[in-house]
Order: sequence, then C-alpha cells, then structure tokens
Amino acid sequence: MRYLPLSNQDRADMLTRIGVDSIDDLFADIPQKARLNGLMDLPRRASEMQVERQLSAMASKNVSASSVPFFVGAGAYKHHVPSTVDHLIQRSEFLTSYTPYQPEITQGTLQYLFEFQTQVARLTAMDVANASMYDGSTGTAEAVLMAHRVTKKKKAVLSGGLHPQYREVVEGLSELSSHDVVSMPADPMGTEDILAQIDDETSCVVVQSPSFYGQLIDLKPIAEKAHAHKALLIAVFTEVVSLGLMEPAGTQGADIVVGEGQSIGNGLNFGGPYVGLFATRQKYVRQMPGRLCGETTDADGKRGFVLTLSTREQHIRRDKATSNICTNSGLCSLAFTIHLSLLGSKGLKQMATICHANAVNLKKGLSGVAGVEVLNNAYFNEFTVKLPKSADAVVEALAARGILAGVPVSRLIPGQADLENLLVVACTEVNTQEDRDAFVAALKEVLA
Amino acid sequence: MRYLPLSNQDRADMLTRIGVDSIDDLFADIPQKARLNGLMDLPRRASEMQVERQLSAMASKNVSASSVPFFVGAGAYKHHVPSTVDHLIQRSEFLTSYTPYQPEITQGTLQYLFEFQTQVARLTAMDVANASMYDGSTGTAEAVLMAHRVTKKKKAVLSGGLHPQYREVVEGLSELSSHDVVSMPADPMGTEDILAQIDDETSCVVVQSPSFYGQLIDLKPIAEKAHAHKALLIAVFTEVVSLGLMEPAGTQGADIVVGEGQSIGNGLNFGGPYVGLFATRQKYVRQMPGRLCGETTDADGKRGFVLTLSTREQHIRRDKATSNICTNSGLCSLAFTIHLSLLGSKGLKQMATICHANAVNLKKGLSGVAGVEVLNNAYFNEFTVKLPKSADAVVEALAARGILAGVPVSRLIPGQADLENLLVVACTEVNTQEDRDAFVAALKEVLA
Amino acid sequence: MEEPLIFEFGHFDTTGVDFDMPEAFETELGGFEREDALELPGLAEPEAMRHYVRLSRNNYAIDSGLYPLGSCTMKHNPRLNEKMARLPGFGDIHPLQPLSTVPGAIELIDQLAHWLMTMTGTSAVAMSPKAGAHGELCGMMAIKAAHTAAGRDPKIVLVPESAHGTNPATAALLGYKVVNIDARDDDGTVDLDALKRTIAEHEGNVAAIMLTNPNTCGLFERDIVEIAAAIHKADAYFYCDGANFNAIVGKARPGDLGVDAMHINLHKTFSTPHGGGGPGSGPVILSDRLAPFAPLPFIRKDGENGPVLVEAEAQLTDGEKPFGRMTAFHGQMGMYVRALSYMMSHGSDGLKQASEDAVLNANYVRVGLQDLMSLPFGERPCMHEVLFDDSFLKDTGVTTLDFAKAMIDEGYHPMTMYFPLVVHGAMLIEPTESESRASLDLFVATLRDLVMSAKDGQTDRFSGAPYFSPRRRLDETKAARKPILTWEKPAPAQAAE
Amino acid sequence: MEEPLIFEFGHFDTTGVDFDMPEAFETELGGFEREDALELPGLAEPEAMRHYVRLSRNNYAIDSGLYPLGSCTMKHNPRLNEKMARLPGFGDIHPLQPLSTVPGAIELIDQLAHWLMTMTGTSAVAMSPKAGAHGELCGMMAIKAAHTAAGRDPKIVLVPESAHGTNPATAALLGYKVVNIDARDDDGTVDLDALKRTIAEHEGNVAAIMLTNPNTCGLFERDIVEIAAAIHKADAYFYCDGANFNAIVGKARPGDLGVDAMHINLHKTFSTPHGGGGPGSGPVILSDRLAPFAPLPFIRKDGENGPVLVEAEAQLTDGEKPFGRMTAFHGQMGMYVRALSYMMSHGSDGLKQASEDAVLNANYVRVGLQDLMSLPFGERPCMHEVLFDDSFLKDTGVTTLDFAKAMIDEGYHPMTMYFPLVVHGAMLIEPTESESRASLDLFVATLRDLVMSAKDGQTDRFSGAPYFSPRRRLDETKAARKPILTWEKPAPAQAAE
Repeated sequence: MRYLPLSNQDRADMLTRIGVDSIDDLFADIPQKARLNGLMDLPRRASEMQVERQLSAMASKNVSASSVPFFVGAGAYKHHVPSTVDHLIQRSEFLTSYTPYQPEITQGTLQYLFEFQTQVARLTAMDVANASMYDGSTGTAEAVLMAHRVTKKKKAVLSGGLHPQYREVVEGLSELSSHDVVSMPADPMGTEDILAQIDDETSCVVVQSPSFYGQLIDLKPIAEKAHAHKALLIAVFTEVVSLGLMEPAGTQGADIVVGEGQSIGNGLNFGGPYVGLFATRQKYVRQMPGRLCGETTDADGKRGFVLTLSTREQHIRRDKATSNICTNSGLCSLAFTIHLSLLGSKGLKQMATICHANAVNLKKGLSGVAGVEVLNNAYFNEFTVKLPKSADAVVEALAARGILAGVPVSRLIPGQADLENLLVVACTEVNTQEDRDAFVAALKEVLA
Repeated sequence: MRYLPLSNQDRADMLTRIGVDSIDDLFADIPQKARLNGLMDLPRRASEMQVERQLSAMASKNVSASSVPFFVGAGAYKHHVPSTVDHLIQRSEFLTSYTPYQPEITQGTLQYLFEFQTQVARLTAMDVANASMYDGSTGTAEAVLMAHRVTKKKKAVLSGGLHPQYREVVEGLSELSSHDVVSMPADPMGTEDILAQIDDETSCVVVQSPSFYGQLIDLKPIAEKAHAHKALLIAVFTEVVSLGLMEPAGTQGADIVVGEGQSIGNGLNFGGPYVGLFATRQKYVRQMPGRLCGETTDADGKRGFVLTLSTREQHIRRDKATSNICTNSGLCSLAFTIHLSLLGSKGLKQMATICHANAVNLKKGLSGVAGVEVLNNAYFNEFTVKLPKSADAVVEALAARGILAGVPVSRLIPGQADLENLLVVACTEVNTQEDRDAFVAALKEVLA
Repeated sequence: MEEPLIFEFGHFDTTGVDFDMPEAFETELGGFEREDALELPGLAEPEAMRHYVRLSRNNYAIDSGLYPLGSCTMKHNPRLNEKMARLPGFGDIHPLQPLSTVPGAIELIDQLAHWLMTMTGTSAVAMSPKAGAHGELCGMMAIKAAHTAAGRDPKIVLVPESAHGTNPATAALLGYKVVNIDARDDDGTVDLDALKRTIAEHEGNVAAIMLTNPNTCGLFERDIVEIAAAIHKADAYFYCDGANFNAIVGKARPGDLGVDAMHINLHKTFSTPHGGGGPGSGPVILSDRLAPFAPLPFIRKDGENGPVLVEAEAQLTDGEKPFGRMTAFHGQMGMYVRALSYMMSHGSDGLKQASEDAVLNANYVRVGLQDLMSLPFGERPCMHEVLFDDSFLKDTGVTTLDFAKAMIDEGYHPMTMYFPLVVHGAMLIEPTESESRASLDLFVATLRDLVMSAKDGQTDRFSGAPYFSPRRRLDETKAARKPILTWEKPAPAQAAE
Repeated sequence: MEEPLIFEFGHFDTTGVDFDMPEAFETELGGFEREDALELPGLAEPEAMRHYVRLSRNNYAIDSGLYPLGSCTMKHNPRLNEKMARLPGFGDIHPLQPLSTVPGAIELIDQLAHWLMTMTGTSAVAMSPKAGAHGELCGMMAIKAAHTAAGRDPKIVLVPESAHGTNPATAALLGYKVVNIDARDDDGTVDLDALKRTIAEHEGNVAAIMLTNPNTCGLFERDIVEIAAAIHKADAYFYCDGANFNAIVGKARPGDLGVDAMHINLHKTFSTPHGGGGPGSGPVILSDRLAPFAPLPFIRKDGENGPVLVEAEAQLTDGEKPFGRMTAFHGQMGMYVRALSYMMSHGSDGLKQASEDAVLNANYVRVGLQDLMSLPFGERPCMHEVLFDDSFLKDTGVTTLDFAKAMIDEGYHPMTMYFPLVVHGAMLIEPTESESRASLDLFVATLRDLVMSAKDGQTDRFSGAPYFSPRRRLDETKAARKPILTWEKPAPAQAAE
C-alpha cells in the first residue's frame, strides 16, 4: 500500500524485536468476541488512478458555480480567489503542521494568526478578535453563550433577519443547555420591531446586517436599547466583503461581532470548511471562546508569538472552560489572511464596489420583469425578490436553463405561505453583464 | 498592477534619489527615432479572473487525453502521474530557484540531480548520465554531435525505425553543420539491413528500440558491426517505461543511450516541456553535452554536490564547448526523479507489464477486425496497424466518435503511398478494457 | 533576516489584486457607507508570496519530520486527497444551489457515511459536526434529547480523569455535572467495580459515560463490553471519544462494543490535514437508540429514489426527531472528500494494515526506550501510542518540558507532554503508521542519546533548549499577563524610519 | 539531520505506487525481457514526500528572497500561470492527436506569436526552440540557410567579448569562425569604427554579428541602428541575443533597430519559472529576410480559415523554405501558456511599466552603492542591471568570490560574478521589477555593510564564508578531478549497518 512504509520483512523483524508472535498479540485487550476476523465489508485498496476516476465521476454530476451564470448566496458566496492563495496554503509547512502548541517551531502559523486577528479586529472595528471559529453559524452560537457568561443572564433575542440556519443552531443548543431564545418572525424588509423585545432579562440581541434577505439594518438604536438593559448586541454578517464598503458593527455599538469569512480566500465547498470570524471588546477578552494568539518575547529577547489565555480553554480548564472548542479553522483563516493581505483596504473596497454595482445593475434588470418586485431599498450585494409564483419552481426552471438564480426562502423556511414566492439573489464580482442579462431574459421566459 | 510592488510615490522618490527628472532619462541611450511613444498595440492589463476566463475558453476547445479512450503515442505517452509529483515540483524552493551555480544554497537541486543521474544510468545500464537534455529529439542530435567528436568522423547512419521528427532534427542540424547523414527508409517491421550501411567513414549508427513503429530491435549485432568500424552505437527510445521490462541498450553494446523521459513524471503538454535522458560510457564523459552534477565535500568535510566538468560547457569554454546547451530540463527531471523514486524498479516493472498487457489485449482486438493487420511481432506497448484505407481518414472518423486512436504515419511522413494506411497505436496503464473495446467496436463501424 | 508583520510593510494604499472597475453608478447603500478609514495593507503579489513562504519556513510539519504527538495522530496527508477536494464538482458548488444540480455531492456524503457506518458497525451517522469537539457536543446533545424524549432528566455525566479536556467541557456546556470515575492503579483503565459503585451512588441520575477507547494512556479498555452493559443497565448512554479510533479500524467495531455515540476525527483517523489547527471534521456515529435524534441535515435512504437530503423540520417523517442543527449547511464537505479518498485508497485491507502498523510502530518505539525511560504501567503492549512518565528524569534536574524542548534541537517535534493527567509528567508518543522502520530507529536512537545526556547531568542541553529553532523558548507568562492580541501602530517616537 | 540519497533508504524491493495487475497473459516481447536486476528504490509516499520537502529546504528561491543574478532575470513567477498551464485542455493534450481536436492549442500558439511579433516589431517568429541557446542555434541556422540559398558561404561570425558563452558556442557549432569585436574602453559598448574595420578586413566573409542588447554590462548599445546598417551593408545578418529584452519591452522594438533574428527567453522576460535549471523556451523572431527559412513546424495565416499548422515539407507552399526542424513536436507548449498568461496579465501598459520599474530598481541600487563599490564605466545610468568591478576590493584580501559567498550569510543569493568577461572581477546585479523599495533598501544596506567590513580588514567574514548555509564552501576542484556522477553501493566493509 503506497502510504505504508513498512515491508512485510520489517513487520516480521519488528514483531520479533517486540517479543510477540503475531500482530494480534498486540490487540489482545480487545475482547475476543468483539474482534473482527477477516476484512470489513468494504472495497479493497484502490490505485490513485481508480480513486481519481471514481471521485471525478461523482464530481462531474454536479454543476459547478464557475460553469454557469451564478447568483446563489444566502450565507456563502462565489468570489474569485487569487491563485497565490491556494498555492500558499498547500505549502507543506502550513498544510501538515499541527496546532502551534510548540511555539518555537511554529512561528509561521502563529505570526499569521496574529496578522489574522489584527485584520479581523480592524475590519469589524473591534478591539480584539480570536484565531477563528468553525464558521459563522457556530460562531454565532458561541457568541450567545459568551453573552450569557458576560451578562449572567440567559435570554437571547434573535432578529428575523438572521440566517434561518444560524437561528436553528442557536435554538438547538439553547434548548439543550436550558437557555431561552426569542426568535422573531422572518423579516425580509427589515421592518421588525426588535426593540420591543429587549428587556432586563435579555442577555443579548442577535442582529444580522446585511440581513439574510439582503437588507441593511441600522444597529445603533438596537445597541442603545440593549445597553440600557445591560444586554449585549451581537452583530452578525455572512458576507464579509460588505465590510470593505459598509460601516462596521464596531462603530455602531456592537459588543460582539461574528460572521462568516468564507468569501475571502475560501471556496464554496458545498458549505464547508469555512472560517468563522469573532471579535469583541477588550474588556470581554477573557470570556471569549476559541484560540488566541499573543505577542511575547523569546529567551533572546526577540519578538515572537504564542497561543495565549489558554486558561480559558478546555484542555486546561476542562469543565470550567469558556467553550468546548478545540480546533479552529486554521488553514481557512490562512487563506483568508493571505487573500486579504493582497487585497488591502483598497482592493477590498474595489471588490465590494463591484459586488454592489453588479447587484444594483441586476436589481434594475429584475425589476423590469413583469410581476417581479424587489423588496429591499438598502442592500449590499444581495436582495430579495418577490416572484409571482413559487420561487422553488422558478429556480428549478432556471436551473434547467443553465442558470443558478438564487435561494428560495422556502428552502430554509418551508411551509410558510408568505415566504413561498421569495427568492434571495446575490451578485459578486464574478458576474458579468452577460450573466445578468441571461438571468433576466430567462426569468422573463419562465414567468411568461 | 498586481505584480509590481512600486507605488507611484516610490517611483517619484526613487527618480529623485537617482537624480534624473523622468524615467525616460534612464532610457536615453535608445535612439530617439526608435523609441516607442505610447503603448504597444496590444490589450491592456487584465485581472486574474479575465485571464483565467480567456485562457480557459481556449483550453476548453481541445479534447484532453483523460476525457476519451486514448491510444496516441508515437513519442509522447499518456501515463498516470501520482499527485505527489506535481505537488512537490511546485514547491517554491524547486520551482523558483535558478541553476545551482551557488552550490552552498542549492543542495536541494543538486542532490536530486545526482539521484536523477544515478537513476538514468541504472535504467539504461550505462556508466554515467547527465542532468537532462531538452527532450529526446534534441538529445539525439547532441548524441550524434558527440559521436562525431569522439570518433573524429562525421557520418551518421539513421535507422528507418527512428522517430521521423527525431530524424529531421538530426538531418537539419547536420546539413547546416556540414556533417553527413544516411537516413534509411521507413521501416515499420524492423527488417531493414542497416549493417550494410556501416563502413569506416561511419561515426555512429542511430537505432531506436522500440522503434517508432513499435518494433523491438536487436541491438547487439549492430553494436558489433559499429564497433568493428570504430563507430558508436547510439540507442534511442521514446517510451522510457519500456526499460522497466525490456533489456536496456547498455547491456546490448550501445555507446550512447538517449531518449525521451516524458512518460515518467511529466504530462503530455502538447509536446513540451519534456525531458531528454542521456547516458554514456565512463570513458566518454568529458565529451558529453549538458550539465553534470558530481559529489564532493564542503569545508567541514560534509558530503555535498556541485555542477562539475563545466569546462566542457559554453559559459566557460565558449566556442570550444561540447555543446551550446545552457538550460537543462530541470523541473521536468525533478518530476521524473520523484515519480521514479516512488515507482522503484518494482513499480516500474508493474507499470510496464500493464502497458504491455494492454497492448497485447488491444492487438488481439484489432487483429479481429476485418481488413486490419498488425505489422509487429515483438513490441512493448505500441505497434503499427495496417488499415484497409487511409489511416488519417480513419483517425478523423474515430475522433468524431470520441476515440483518439493513434497517429497516422502519414502525419509525420506525408506523401508516401506505402505508409498511407499505417496507424501507430499505443497503450498504457490508463487504458481500460472498456476503452479498448470501444476502440475495436468503433473501428469496425468506421471500416464497415 | 526577520520577517516583519504585514502591517509593517506600510502598503496601506496599494493593492495586490487587479479589478476592472465599473462605470459610475448610483449606490443603494442607504447611507451605511463606511466612514472611518479602514487600514489594511495590500501587498503586491511577489511581496505576499515571499512573506508567507518565509513564514512557513519557521514551521515544523509532518512533511518535514516525524511528529510524535500522542493522541493527535500526525500522519501522512496524501496529496491525491487535496487534488480530489479541489475538483470543481466538489470545491466549487454552493450548499444551497438546487439539489437537482448536486446529486454527486449527496452521493459522496452518502458513500462516506456508508464507510463510516460499516467500519463502526452502526446504522446511523450525523455527518455535520465541524470538528471532534463539535462531534462530542452533537453526540451529547443527541443523548440529552433522547433522555428528554423519554421523560427523563438525569444530571450527571461520568468522565475519567484520563479524558481529553473537551469531554468535561462538552458535558458542562449542556449543564451536566461531571463526575470522575476512578482508574485502576496498575494500568489507568476504568475500574469496572468502581464504575458500578459510582453508578449505584447516583442511581437514576447518570446520563452518560464519556470514555476514550483506546484510552489516552494508549491502552484498550479491556472491560469495555461490561462497562457498556453497566451503563445501559442504568438507562444511560455510552459516549465514546473516537480520537483514538485509528488504532482499531478493521480490528474491532465500536458498535459491537456497546457504544451509543462516537465522533470520528476525520483529520486523525482519515488523515485530512491538520492545517496548523484545523479545519477538522467530526461525524458522529449513533446507535439505533440515538439515531432518531440525529440533527439536521441528514440523508434519508429512500429505497428506489436513492439518498434524499433532509434539511428542514417540515420534511420530517415518522420517527425522525432531530434535536436541531449543529451548523449551517451540510458540514465539512471538503474534508469528506479527502477522507473518502483516503478510505478508498486504503480499502478494507489497507485500513486494517494501517491500524496494525500504527500499533506495531508504537510498540517498536516502546521496546526501544523502555529500559531507559519509565513506563507507568509496566512493560505491557500498548496500542497506537506509548505513554511514558517522567520518573526517569528524577534527580536529573531536567523537567519534562526541558526534555521536550531539547528534542527540537535534534530536529524533532516534541511528543505530547503533561497529558494525560493520570500520570506524572506524561510523555505520550504516537509515531503513526506513516513512519518507516529506519525513521523509528533514528528517533529511538536520538531519544536514547537525550536520556543518557540527562542522566549524565548535561542540564544545559535541556534547560536552555531549544537553541537552534527559529525562536528560543518563548515567554508564555508574559504573553498572558497583559495580552497583546493585535498589532498597533507604534507611537511616532518608536517608529522605524 | 542530513538527508540521505534515495539509494540509501534501501527500499529496492518495494514500491510507492499501487497498480492493479492484469491477469496472466502471454507476452509478445520477442525475447527482449530485461534479465539483469534493475535496482531502483521505491519509496513509500510519505517517505518520498519528506525526502523532497527536506531537500527543497536546502534551496534558495525567488519566493524566499531577492535573487540579484544579473542577466538571469529572477523575478516573480505568478501562480496564475502555473494554474493555466495545468488546465487539461493545455496540459493533457498530445502533440500528435488530430488537429481537429486541438484548435485551442493552435490558437494559443498563434496568440503568443502575435504578442511576440507586436512587441518586437517583426512579422515572423519561430516558436519551437526549447531554450535560449536553442533559439540562438535556430536563428543562426536560419541565417546560414539564407546565405546558402543566396549562393553565399561566409565563414565568420562577429561576437563581442562581453557576449554570453552561448553565442560563440552556437556559432562554432555551425562551423563558423568566431571573430571578436572590440569594445569601447569607456563603456564596454561596441566600437562602431572598430566594427567597420573588422568587417572591411573580412570583406565578403562575414555571415553575421551576434550582439546582446542591452548588453551584458547593462548598457543599451547606443549605435545599434548604425551597427545594423553596417552589418546589412556587408550582406550579413544581425543576430541579437534577447536575454536582456526585459529591459526594453514597450520602450523600443528590435525590429525597428535593424535586428534580423532574436531569441526571447520566455523564462527571463516573461517569467516562466527557472525551475532550478529549466525548462526554458526560446522563440526566435525573424526579419522578413529570414522569415522564409523558419523551421518546421510553423503556423501559416490562412485568411478566413484562420491559423494552419504546417508540420511537414509536403505541406509547403511557395516561398516557404524551412531549414529543417529544431525539435520533435511543437516546442514548449507549457511555457507558452505561462508566458501568454503573464503577458495578458500585464498588458501593453503593465509590460512597459515592468521594464521601467526594472530599470528604475537597477539604477536605485546603483546610486545606493556607487560611492562604495566601483562602477567600471563611471556613474552613468544603466538599464535593468548594474555592473560593478572588483577594484573596490583591491588590497582588502577579499576576492569577488569571497564577497559573493559572504552575501549568503546575510540571507542573499550572490549576484552574477566574473561575468561579463570585459571587466575584472565583474559583479552584475539585476534586482528586477519584482522588488519593492524596502527590499532594495535592505539589500543596499547589507551590501554597504559588507563592503565596509571588507575595507575594514574583517577578512574572516569573507574567506570562510558561507558559514550559515546548508553547506559550507564546496570543493569544486575535487569534484572535477575524479568525477563521481552516480551513487555506487559502498563496499560491504564501509556499508552502514
């Protein structure tokens, strides 16, 4: 087997050296009746060529985003990632290194994490950021738990503009941890009265902007009301590129900012792995979940970096830890930080501007189709369209025409008649005028 | 521009520091009338995304070897290369390093070249090998020039089984260097009487085995006759995988063995870059062209490697050099040596055995098609088929059916009626039984 | 040459990415434009390339040396898997594009699930957890949901002291009280009698046991079937931490041992790259009793229609009672592809061989060192990792930490230290099946030399180590005392020219 | 830890590649099976991975530092180009599959040719040469063929002493006698009057001049138009060595300067990776007079039918008189893709900017060092590279070689040394446009420190250098005296256990 360096001769010699007769002597602690005799009922080993063929055959059944006009967003976005990024993250020294618990020989990882934390803090206009979470949705759940720890209260209020699957993640964990959740109804236009839900029991308010439906939300009044009740504002985003152009939650009073970083540096990957961004105020740093990288010096006085404040973490603190999290999203955060170090604020703003311009352009096109209404007045690169019939059926009809048109709200919130015809449509810099024109033309056909 | 780190501010500051008013002051030596004013008549800079789109559009017009049943050989072969190989050759330290003229900081390159030379010498059963040539065809021309230097004669005799384009390379250079060439007529079945062409004027005899047509040639009598006339035998191969299973030219008396190494480690690349293998006897080493890597020690007595015998080379020896060659095929030789270090003799033999087995199997299938005759009785993975009509037309008809069936001899030697119906067909380990069955079935259709 | 931070390059007004800017247009941002200056450097591509290449060269990696981290399983990461994960049909598909356009993706997840269930002898698996600890959370949530569904509300989870920190942290996260189980003195495994006593003591109030098997001392819990029986008898569930599953793949199936839930670290057992700290992936296999509570999304086998993805409550049929959702979307697809590629490459024969070689290699290291280093539980065979304690360093003046740091100077990453907590100065070595005999011989010889050196009183070699690494020993206390977590522009006086 | 040779791993009976062996079959090898044992080690994949990763870490690379090799043009290699070259439609197509199945390949070659011709102001280009020296050979063969076609047989090629070694080697290969042309003392450029005298001296017998421009002293031959005129007047051809074309792309076109043939090193000017010594690619642009003699294969523009590939003599039409063929197949397709990707990325504006930045950077280094190091031709502007001689080291006891090796200890690859031959102890520095100002500042400061140190008598820093590289100075004389070019199994007595 190509991955196993021991030869049969090696194995025999080594068993002799160990002083046992057979390999099974080393497995003697496994109860006899539970031992597998013979092989598992699975295919035998396959050559590289065979594996490639079988997996390629599977992959080729899927329609890749780059191969069609593509407007699917709703929490994951198709952007162009410079080839340098994927090249660099495949460097052996990044790809096949472990968590940097031995800082003397992992300064490469540690220094980029420190750069990453700084980038995320600046993007969100917060004081500190951690070294990443699994993704935006789990990061949101962790933010809620953190707010409970900080406020010593246990009721979270979730906006109706929060990504429905993010909401489900928070709800599920809260229910099983005996915390309370108030979830507002779906709010496509950003008109809900969330302020009314905030009271002294409230630990935190969770608001997404741009919302799941694309609507931009004014966070300042929510922050004010929350703070008045000693609750925290948790601001969520799913499209990090928006921060190149939009006012960050940090300057609007958010206490924790959490979001999905996939758009920068990372591919779609059918939903994962992604990279959760997590930032907060300095005063809450010891209540943060996840790994933190900090600056220090070595025995020669040289600057260096280490994982720090690990007394918050499970491997030290066990059942008193701030989170059970162990892994971060290391390699995805590396991709993020490389891509962003190329973009800089200048490039990020340009990229964001193109995304917005394309959305504005598409909105015009779609608004011109009979029976179609765009629900959002302030948006970044994504908005919600009300169709004259089931969005799901329209999306399927467009897919059959080779256009992936967006996400029907009913895919995530099925069974609600008022949402049945809503379609969330996203634009990024990869969309061309031809793509948009093709979408508009095809939609006309489908609705005709 | 993403590749240029200077900002406009940098440029202005640097001009000041240099003490000139404008960048054009630095180009003052260019005659005024020859200076380009304005931009060249070419497109302006393009983003990565744009370049990717345009080049991908071009690439997608081509039918790739992996996408169809594929039997095209005749000097370049479709093999499966382990993914490790392409990963490793893209390591920055290999990809973006220069020729190892500073050995203290290029031991990586030098050590693999030493390993490569040893592998090639062992494969060919010769004493020494160089650090690679551009490809098999130019290596053959260099071998002929080397033979002229060694023998101080100037007539080369080329077998009719030599790859026609290799022959053209030798002929063209010989003609313009005032050397003599005797080229035998095309020899599909290996029946030519090349011994009769060898006389005291002969500097070298160039014989390919397996021949261009796939026929295996007995080199021993040719070596004997050549040596009797103080001529050298230059043995050529285009399918290096054959050496895993076949008797090497070194044990058959060849003086120089030269061939194409593409099959191991390297892709098809529409013909280049490839990697020429070049090996000879110890006594001729100072007449070899190309780079050589040798073992030595450093100031601390540690083993190390350097480029050596460079007094043969153009950068030292100028018009007295053994060749004008400067570059070798560094990265391709790295790919070769990595792939071969994975294969080992065991894997290479297995790979060769599959290639041969597939060819035997295909020969049976094709022999069963009415009007089709296989011309070769001893072959490795390639043989020549005589069709009842023009091979070119048959290949086009099969291509239209999604099968790339081989190379019509007339593609390389047009205008010869006796070759018009000959098709050179190759098998490798990538061909499946289904591929071969599809070929046979489609050929029946086309010939029906 | 020291590599600066990207912020020290100073390129705050440039970019290393080219864009084709659109013509002027009217924005519809509703007045939410960013007003403060965002200061992020934009490096030209050659600068960025060099920066990250240079940084990387300060890292240790499996690809550059043996990585004997016990319990972490640092083994070879085949590049075939990287290539497969990057096929556009896997890497460039959106989690919410129409299901009709991603049948191959569903097929891949279903295939991987099939391999996992077959290997573990179970009939359900929750695929979506993002990492091992997330898998633990998933498994424990399923257990809590099952208790709730049965109208029970037990408050206690039993966790042995040798457990990974994630185990008690996970239990605590769900509001459980963690109660220790005593280990046998002679080998650190669970004392079955003590366990039964503890269960009896908390009768009716035990929700689950969380047990790693093989345990973190590198030993197989030989009473595992009886432990499972005792737990089940108490109406509790057996959560198995699958971090060490790589020792027994093809040799025994957790389902046959009585396990109710076990996460599988795809990055440990099936070699998806650790990537300097993730991403991981932690599917959880579930017993029939827990299967109904598996979270959304899951794949339902639908006879002739093939696998169907169930994403929302509205799609549920009878008996499906998901406790919720662990994450947005479908989990770590990129890791699934790599893991399946790894499994297919090995096959049933190769996977078994890999387990055997991993155990063989660990024992080979054990016998190579046991006369010089101290085995806390005697010279008995271990599984895929061998545990030493620091008694051999007694009176040498060399600490476990010093010893580990001195390994760095010899070209090795240290082993896992001070874990598990059940022995003093633990040193846990897992060579994995990726190492050749020659590699192990060199490693053993190097450690023997270090031990001799320590016993010989050459304390300088240890106390000041490492000497030859990109950094000397780093001051972790200083880092924690007043944490510096982001780069700040130095005050003008301190600024470099 | 020293990395052994693969032959020292000892795995002569294993393989790191899995195959599915066929069933037994009857071979048709005609008795030519290999009988001797072929002894090649087959490493398991993790061993091979680690071996080559470790080897690579002993290499210097552009990606890890400034690479100031004059005349070699070590600049950034964009990874976009690598990605494009690996598209299956380029990387996985066979040179002899039906032309109807590769129209995109022909289109790419045609496009690249169009860019090259437009940049150089010419109307023909021979694409197939495999490298720069091969391009020279191609150009000189075309020249010889043209002379022959005109019934002439001149015997002399004029080559200045500053030329690359490939120039005289190429001329000699074709049987030409190489005659030197004198350079001006004050700047090393061709002395026009001397040239005219030399031509007159060999009247009727001069085949060509081979001239590098900008020349290897980093200067533009300011009389180039007159040189070309003098050569043409003598019925000879002007071969230009295009190694330094990168200095003037977008600033001047060789065709406008009177060049008849010039190879273009795609790896220098258009940044295809050097790869530790190749592969290169050396297309040759040709003047109208030489165009008919371009070798096979070439692309014929066929009006409405688009580009047509001409591969064989039988396909020729009137006026096409190829002198033969430089190589099998179509040349370095993989390099074509990379070069075109590079050109498209830069565009007409970016290419011009790159030339300007390259020249700017070289002059910035010049002014940073000219007070301490010695410029052989005074403080005049240079093109893309700056030439120093070793007079500044006089009486220091430090040689040019020592100085260069000391740079290694400072983290830099040395500059080109002892070339060109026209100045004593030449040191030729080409920073390229890929370097930032900060990078150049650090480089200049480092060299200044070294110079001061040399002048200060700190000879140890130089004579023993390098001290901190993977190897100390290597004994090249020993290597050449009795060359060891392959690994031999050590005799049993010496063999390691």
